[in-house]
Amino acid sequence: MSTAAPEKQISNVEEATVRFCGDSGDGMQLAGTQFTTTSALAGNDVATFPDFPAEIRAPRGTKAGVSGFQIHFSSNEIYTPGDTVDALVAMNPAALATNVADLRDNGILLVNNDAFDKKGLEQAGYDTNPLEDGSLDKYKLHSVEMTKLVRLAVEGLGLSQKEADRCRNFFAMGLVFWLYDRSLDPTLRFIENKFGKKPEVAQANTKALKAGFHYGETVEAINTQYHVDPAELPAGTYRNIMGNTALAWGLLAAAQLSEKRLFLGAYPITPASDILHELSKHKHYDVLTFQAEDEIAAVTSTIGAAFAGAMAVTASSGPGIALKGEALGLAVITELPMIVINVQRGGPSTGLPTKTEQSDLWQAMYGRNGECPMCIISASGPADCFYAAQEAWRISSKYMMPVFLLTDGYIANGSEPWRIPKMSELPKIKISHPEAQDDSDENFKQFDPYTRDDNLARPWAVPGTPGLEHRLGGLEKADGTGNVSYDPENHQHMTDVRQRKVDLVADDIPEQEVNGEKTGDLLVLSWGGTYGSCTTAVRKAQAAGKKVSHCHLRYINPFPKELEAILNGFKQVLIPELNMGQLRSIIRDRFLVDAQGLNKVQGKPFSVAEISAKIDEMV
Amino acid sequence: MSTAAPEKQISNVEEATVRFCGDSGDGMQLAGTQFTTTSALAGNDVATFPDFPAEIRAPRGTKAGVSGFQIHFSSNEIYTPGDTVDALVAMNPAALATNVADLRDNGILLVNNDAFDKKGLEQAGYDTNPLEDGSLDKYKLHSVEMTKLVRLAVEGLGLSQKEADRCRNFFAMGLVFWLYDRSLDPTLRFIENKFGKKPEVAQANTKALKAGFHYGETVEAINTQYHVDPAELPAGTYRNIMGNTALAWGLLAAAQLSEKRLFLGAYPITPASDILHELSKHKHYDVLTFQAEDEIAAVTSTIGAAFAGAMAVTASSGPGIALKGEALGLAVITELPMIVINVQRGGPSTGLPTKTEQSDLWQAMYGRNGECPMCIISASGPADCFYAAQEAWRISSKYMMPVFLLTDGYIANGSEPWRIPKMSELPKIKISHPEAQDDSDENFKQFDPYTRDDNLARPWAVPGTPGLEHRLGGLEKADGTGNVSYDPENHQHMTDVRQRKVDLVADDIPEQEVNGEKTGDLLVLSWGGTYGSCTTAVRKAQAAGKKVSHCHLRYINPFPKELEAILNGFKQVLIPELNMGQLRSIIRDRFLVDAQGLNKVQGKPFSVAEISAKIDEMV
Amino acid sequence: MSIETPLPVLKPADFASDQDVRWCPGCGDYSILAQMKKVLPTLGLPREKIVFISGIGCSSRFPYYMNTYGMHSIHGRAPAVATGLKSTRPDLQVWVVTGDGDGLSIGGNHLMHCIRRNMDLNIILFNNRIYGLTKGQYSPTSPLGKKTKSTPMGAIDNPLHPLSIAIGAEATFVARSIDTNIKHLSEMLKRAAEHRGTAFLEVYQNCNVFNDGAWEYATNRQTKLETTLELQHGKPLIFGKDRDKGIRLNGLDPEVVELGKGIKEDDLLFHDEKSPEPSLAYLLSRMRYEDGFPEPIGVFRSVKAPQYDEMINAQVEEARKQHGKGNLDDLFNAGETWDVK
Amino acid sequence: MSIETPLPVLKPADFASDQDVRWCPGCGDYSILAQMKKVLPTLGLPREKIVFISGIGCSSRFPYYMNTYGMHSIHGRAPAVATGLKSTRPDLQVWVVTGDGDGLSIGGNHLMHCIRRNMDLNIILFNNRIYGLTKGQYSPTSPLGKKTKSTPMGAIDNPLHPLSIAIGAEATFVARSIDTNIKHLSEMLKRAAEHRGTAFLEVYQNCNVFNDGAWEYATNRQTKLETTLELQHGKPLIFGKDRDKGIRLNGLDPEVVELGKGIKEDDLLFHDEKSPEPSLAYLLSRMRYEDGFPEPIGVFRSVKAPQYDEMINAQVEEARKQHGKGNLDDLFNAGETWDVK
Ligand SMILES: Cc1ncc(C[n+]2csc(CCOP(=O)(O)OP(=O)(O)O)c2C)c(N)n1
Ligand SMILES: Cc1ncc(C[n+]2csc(CCOP(=O)(O)OP(=O)(O)O)c2C)c(N)n1
Ligand code: SF4
Ligand code: SF4
Ligand SMILES: [Mg+2]
Ligand SMILES: [Mg+2]
Repeated sequence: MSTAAPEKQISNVEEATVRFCGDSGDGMQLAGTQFTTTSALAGNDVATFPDFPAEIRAPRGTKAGVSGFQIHFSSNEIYTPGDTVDALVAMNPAALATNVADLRDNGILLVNNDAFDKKGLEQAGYDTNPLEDGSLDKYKLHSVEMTKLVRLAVEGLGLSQKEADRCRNFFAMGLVFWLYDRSLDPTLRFIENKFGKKPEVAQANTKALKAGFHYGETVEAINTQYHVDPAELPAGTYRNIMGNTALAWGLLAAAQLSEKRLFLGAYPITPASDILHELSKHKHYDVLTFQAEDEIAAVTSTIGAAFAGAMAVTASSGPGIALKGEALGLAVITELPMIVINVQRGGPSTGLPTKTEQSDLWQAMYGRNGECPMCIISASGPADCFYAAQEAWRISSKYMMPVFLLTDGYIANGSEPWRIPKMSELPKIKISHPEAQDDSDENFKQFDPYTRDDNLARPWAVPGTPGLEHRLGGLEKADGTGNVSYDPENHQHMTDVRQRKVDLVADDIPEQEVNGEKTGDLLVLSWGGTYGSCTTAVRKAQAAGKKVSHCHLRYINPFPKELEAILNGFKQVLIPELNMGQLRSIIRDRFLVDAQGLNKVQGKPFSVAEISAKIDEMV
Repeated sequence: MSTAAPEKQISNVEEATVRFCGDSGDGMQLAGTQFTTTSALAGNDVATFPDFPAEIRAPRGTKAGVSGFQIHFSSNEIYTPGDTVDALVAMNPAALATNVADLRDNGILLVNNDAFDKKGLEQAGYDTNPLEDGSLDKYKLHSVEMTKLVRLAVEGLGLSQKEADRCRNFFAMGLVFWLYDRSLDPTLRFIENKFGKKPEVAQANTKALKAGFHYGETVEAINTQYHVDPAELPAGTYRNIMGNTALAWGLLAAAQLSEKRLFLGAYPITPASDILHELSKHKHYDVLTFQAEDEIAAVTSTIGAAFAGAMAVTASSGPGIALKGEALGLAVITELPMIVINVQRGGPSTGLPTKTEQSDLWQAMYGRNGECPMCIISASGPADCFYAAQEAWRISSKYMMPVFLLTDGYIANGSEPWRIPKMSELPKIKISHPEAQDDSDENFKQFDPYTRDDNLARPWAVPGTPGLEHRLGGLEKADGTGNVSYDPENHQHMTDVRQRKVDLVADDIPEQEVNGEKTGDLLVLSWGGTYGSCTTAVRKAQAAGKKVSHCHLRYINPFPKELEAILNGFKQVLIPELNMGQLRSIIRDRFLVDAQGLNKVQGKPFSVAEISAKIDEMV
Repeated sequence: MSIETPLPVLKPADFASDQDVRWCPGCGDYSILAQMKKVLPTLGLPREKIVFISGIGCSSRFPYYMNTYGMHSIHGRAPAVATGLKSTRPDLQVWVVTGDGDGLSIGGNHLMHCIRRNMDLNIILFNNRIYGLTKGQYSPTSPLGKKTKSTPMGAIDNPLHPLSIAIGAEATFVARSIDTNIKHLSEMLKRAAEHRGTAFLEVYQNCNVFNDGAWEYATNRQTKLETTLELQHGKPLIFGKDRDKGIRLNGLDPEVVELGKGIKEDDLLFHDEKSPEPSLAYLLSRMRYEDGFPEPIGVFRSVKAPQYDEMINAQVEEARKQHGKGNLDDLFNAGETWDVK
Repeated sequence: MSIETPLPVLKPADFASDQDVRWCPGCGDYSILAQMKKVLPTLGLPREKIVFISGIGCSSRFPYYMNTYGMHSIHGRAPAVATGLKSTRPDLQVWVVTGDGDGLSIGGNHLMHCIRRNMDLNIILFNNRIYGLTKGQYSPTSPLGKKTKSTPMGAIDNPLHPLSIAIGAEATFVARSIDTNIKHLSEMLKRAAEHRGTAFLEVYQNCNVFNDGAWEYATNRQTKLETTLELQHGKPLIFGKDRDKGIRLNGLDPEVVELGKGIKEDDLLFHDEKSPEPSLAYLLSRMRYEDGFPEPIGVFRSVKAPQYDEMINAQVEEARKQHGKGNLDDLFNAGETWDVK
């Protein structure tokens, strides 16, 4: 291209946050993903936050139909998708209206002004056109005729106008790529792979992408490019990974590391369904995925598969987990190993199904009839899901008991760079089954399914094994023989044993880390998906000289042994949670510590600023 | 009768505890019930504890098939069925083997020695005959040839031997009636009512009953009768009542007091089924009982009936309640009034279905997805169920929210005297529904189902009312309009409102009573069916001069406002529960009080002695 | 204030709520909604007497769009919610809107029990052979081999056929229609509304986003007259563009025959929606496109039988006849009592 | 230690566990247990290859009494537990024992889905038309008007007919037998065991405590030959003490006719358990004593169809053919990656 491009500056910045938003038909998720991959390939640390409407396709142009994707990328380690946005792309008025509040003052605002017609403005609730009424003066507004420019760019390819308009997201990408000095190559490769079979579509997207890029080069109004250097990350090969994918892969890895078939019994539910989708693609790893008729069949088939000797997993979200409560009691009393995944979403009831929340902790801890303790672990971010899955299986198979694994919508759909491990480096998960015996042998001994090893685990005798025939069930069992028992002392004993099995895990997990000093004025205690914002906020506070430390829990039941001492080392304890204080109540009960809560249920993760503000208020 | 009866003494005692036990085919529940009625009619205060096997009919003569019924009767107020037994009737060796340990030293032991044959002894696991080997020397053993005596007594009535043997329980009753100086009249009336249509059976039972009585008069070995004077109870008309019956009647009363149809959606489950059975007998009180296909249909049909404007109730036990968790979320978010009854039994899973336990408190409190608070109240004994049911409906309908009502197997099947209230004395439950409007009227205003009154209750607009058409649902609702809302602030607001509605109840309940001084060394804090044993144990401790008080909670969520101050008035707090510390954990969390637990899960209520021992250990 | 409601003259628009309809543009659900709004005013019922209960799914958003009473309940449970409602208030007209996942997967049991109880409900099953709301997993009506998000190698579950299941539970009213066949659809909605007892109506509905064209064979102008057959009570089973084909029984097996060539209308199977035995309806429900049959649309079966909602209330009346309205004081004082002074 | 198991010669007693059987004396369950113990040794399978899965109910205590693998699971869920087990271990023979409440009330949906998937399970439904374990409430198979603890004025739910439901879900094997007809019962158990895919066997079982005599008409020596009809493949439907009555089709409706008097065997309906269309089986399942028909016992339907348990494993094999056993390192490294040094 040889248009005489005006000279432009490049400004080096440490980090930046970009958000694409538009109608859900506008391809914003794709734009976001491409920008993420490109930034990751450029060596930045990245964190993302996709946000889409509950409806499949809300009416075009409405606020309810707005879809967004935010990318935070940096030359340093980062832990969150960013609180405020440096550059916002808004494809229509509704997107502008619902997103502009997050753009920082003086931030870059790129809008498709072709969409700001009467109808569009009305649907967004604007009385006057914000592009013209001065209300956006505090931003660097670039109002671009994207629709027109794209139509021009693809002219001659024989596309209908509707098809042409579908390329607009590539124009927007191109422009943002230019703005942040990014290479087009990954996206060109992507277009090639994805649309190779429809050359006219591939060409159109390519043209739109480049048109956007050249628009940036050319137009004088935009005179600065920004550059974010590669981050210094631990050496290795990286990829970008979403939480649900990492979780599914972690399960695949755990199955292979324990030499087990993997059985997933699941019923679709947002935001857990992708675990089912992902695993169903990998059957050649000896994976069986069973889409059950409901969540009860999902969990009970999982119990059946566990009895059969498989690595058995069930995955759902809040309402589905509620339905599994009764059956989890059976899993607990039969002492069979299995993983129960809850990708939490906004409740109660159907609640806010596409939004994130951490409000199912109580349900995991207490939501079954009788004394029915379960081990609970949680993942702290997308990539961590890979390891959390393996840890869940290690514990479950070692102690012969079901284990809850909690993630949430934010983790599940968010993505971050993941240093790809080698399978050979991952610790094996050793599982043994009692051996067959010959009942005609004079040493034959009736098999007792409730004898116990040092971990109080009972033997995992698998149907099909000669001489180990036995019956399990939901009535109280006599320890040892496993026969039905109404004996009062035995019931007390078995109740105690089931609790002790969970408690024993505390001796078998890594020492609880504290980020910062072991004593101080304030401990921020967190779990699950709030890891990133808490980490960042605490680092800021530490940088400001405050005696604040951070302790992030992977293990919630049992708690790490060190936790009590850690809590006692601080004058105050703050527990930020995306619920109304669920971990807090458990901590208060267990340790009689007057922990304070920072709580919010608004379908959104914490911003760093929210946590920082609370820290500043407290110390 | 003119046999020369030897002279016998009558000894006045303050109270006594009798247990009938035998094979489940031996009619021990009937014997117990008759003895209870007779003692109640004699003016004693009584408390009972039936205990029967999980099997419908376990093999005859086995320990698994033993059925028992214990009656505690007294000339003072009593609160428990008694720790140890003064007189034990054992109809066979298995019954003796499983029950004799509860007989106090020097207690009276009446056995049917005809049942102590080789097979019977073997089934009970006796190597030698305990009636002969001296092992029962510490009791006053009366070994009676009951089978033979009964056969003789009914001779000539044309009964088969099997039929004759079925009268043995009446013989045993007769003997015990004599022993405790009781009138035969109520039982004779009972026989007349029950067997009137089969005169030979009526006659045979009458003969057996009298034979037993005369045996006592005649036989020299038994030389003392015991007499328990009437108790001084508040004036009124009394009857004996079982917990489940009282609960059902309380629901009937509440429906009438609020002028509502009563709808029960239920699925049979031990020990809750009797509520369904009882209510289904009283359809003429405008009662609809729906035996649903499962617990989920039971609770969701209840939600439908609540929407329809009925007094809607669902009742189940632990595993069934587990299945209702998801739907209860819908009840919470739609803010519809209904009562959810859990007659708790031993868990986890199927657990010990016929045994009592208090281990579903956590499930009631926390067992749903999302932030999903529910008001929880509990009944303290059989008769109290009557009032607890009305209180649950008062709260539920006033605040427009579902209310949990917890009882347990011990309360449900136990019985006690109940001072029968007059319906006209019971407080009315005022319910109002918004009025119809005419949509052609110029003042017509679109009905907003989530506007709120002073109690934060939304209007209960009932389908069929013109002009109030509206839609409810499980997605988050905008306050006011009730439209689906994904708005972050609204979700937070509604979450807070749902919690506040529960909290408001604390302003609307009687002041929490303390039994004893308001300060002291130890507070015993209890809830539900442990009321009786805690009351008795604390009174004993107080009588012994200890600074111990007792606080029994009816309201668990919210707690009474006074509770914090009460807890703070004592140096120590003890919470006895038939679980591993469920109320305790809530108390610790809420008040940061280092409450201690006395916990047991053995399918049995606490004995007074167990609680006394713990009190003595602590102060 | 109790308002007299003279039967109002209502228009379809009166049944539209103030909520934006949020289905994907082009979704078959729109058509069903439109027909429902057209049919309701013809039933002579005021709006307040009508209630829509649904579960969860795209289809289950339906109640929000109707200016009647309604509840968007939880996944699969609409028939049970409706059961409690209708039992308590038999004067209301209660509709259940459900999807193939909602009604046949998680909710299959409630549906079956509701049908066997013959609860007076109008159940409309929007069958798009896919999970729409959760973005495209296969459903119990998806065909064998169907590739979806959760079955990348193809579904291996033999599909359920909603009408066969309903007839297995001895439904008293069973019908089928198609979203695009609006005249037929509105007729079926009306027939369903008029039936007393459970009316079960399956509607072939296109999900143009996740399962576009699932019913193409039955909706395509070119083929639909060959691939569907409109049932008419008392009439022989004839179909085809030229109405030259029919269904004849060979023993118990239906077969497609061409009229003329020695075969007369009288040789064909005659439809009898009122047959006391459901065997004919069952047999019709088994006629499937993939087996070379035209798929029947219309009313398969419509018979009268006792309704649960009536009987549960009749028992109250009966009990009152026997015992009067009852007096709780009497109940409490019945049996053995004693006085303490 | 891996033990070679030469096919052992097993006796019924080898299948008895060491647990006391705790049903009420006289319960029909004993007979079914006894026949099961007789049949299993004839199947040529070692004990360890056999698993019994049950729900909750008197009948569901069954696994405790069998010296095989087993699980007494939770109410209604046995088919789902068995599905996970059988999918993972298709080499095992899996039996499901359930009751009319367990299998048709709370568990109806799992049963239906299990049947439509044609999971290779042998499902034995002990139908005593009552809830035994919970002491006598009516069940989904209790007749209308039945007075029980929960229906003192009589049941108002139209009963479900297990076989009609199973056929509605297009079951590949459907049979019925009676607890007291031990020869027939053991034959049916054997047929069920031999069937590949879901074998659904309903057994009329007497609960002598809470519903004594529910099947009296079908078990009474005096009447049973008139009230039941033993189905035999390829044979006409004949019954009666003197085998002088038969079933003839009148259109699609069965009717009872007397042989002789101008009616020959050839005029009767002939049984065809292998008919690809389930309509005959459905029609037979509708023949009910209360409607004046003898109730068929025997195999209603037995056809071959693909099984879910086989197909789910076949997809693993197929995927392996396409992709090999797979290498997770490759999976993790596929797509866009970058190196940090
Ligand atoms: C208990 C529970 N499980 C799962 C879901 C997720 N879910 C919502 S709708 C749906 C299926 C929708 O399919 P269908 O009923 O066919 O309706 P459609 O969207 O196709 O109209 C599922 C699985 C849920 N909301 N609740
Ligand atoms: C979730 C749950 N709900 C209810 C029960 C109580 N329950 C146990 S068995 C049973 C019904 C038994 O009837 P059926 O299946 O016919 O077996 P039967 O005892 O007659 O053999 C019920 C309602 C339970 N155990 N679990
Ligand atoms: S996803 Fe399918 S069914 Fe759902 S609204 Fe869109 S087109 Fe309709
Ligand atoms: S209650 Fe009935 S079904 Fe249960 S064991 Fe006794 S006789 Fe058998
Ligand atoms: Mg669908
Ligand atoms: Mg039964």
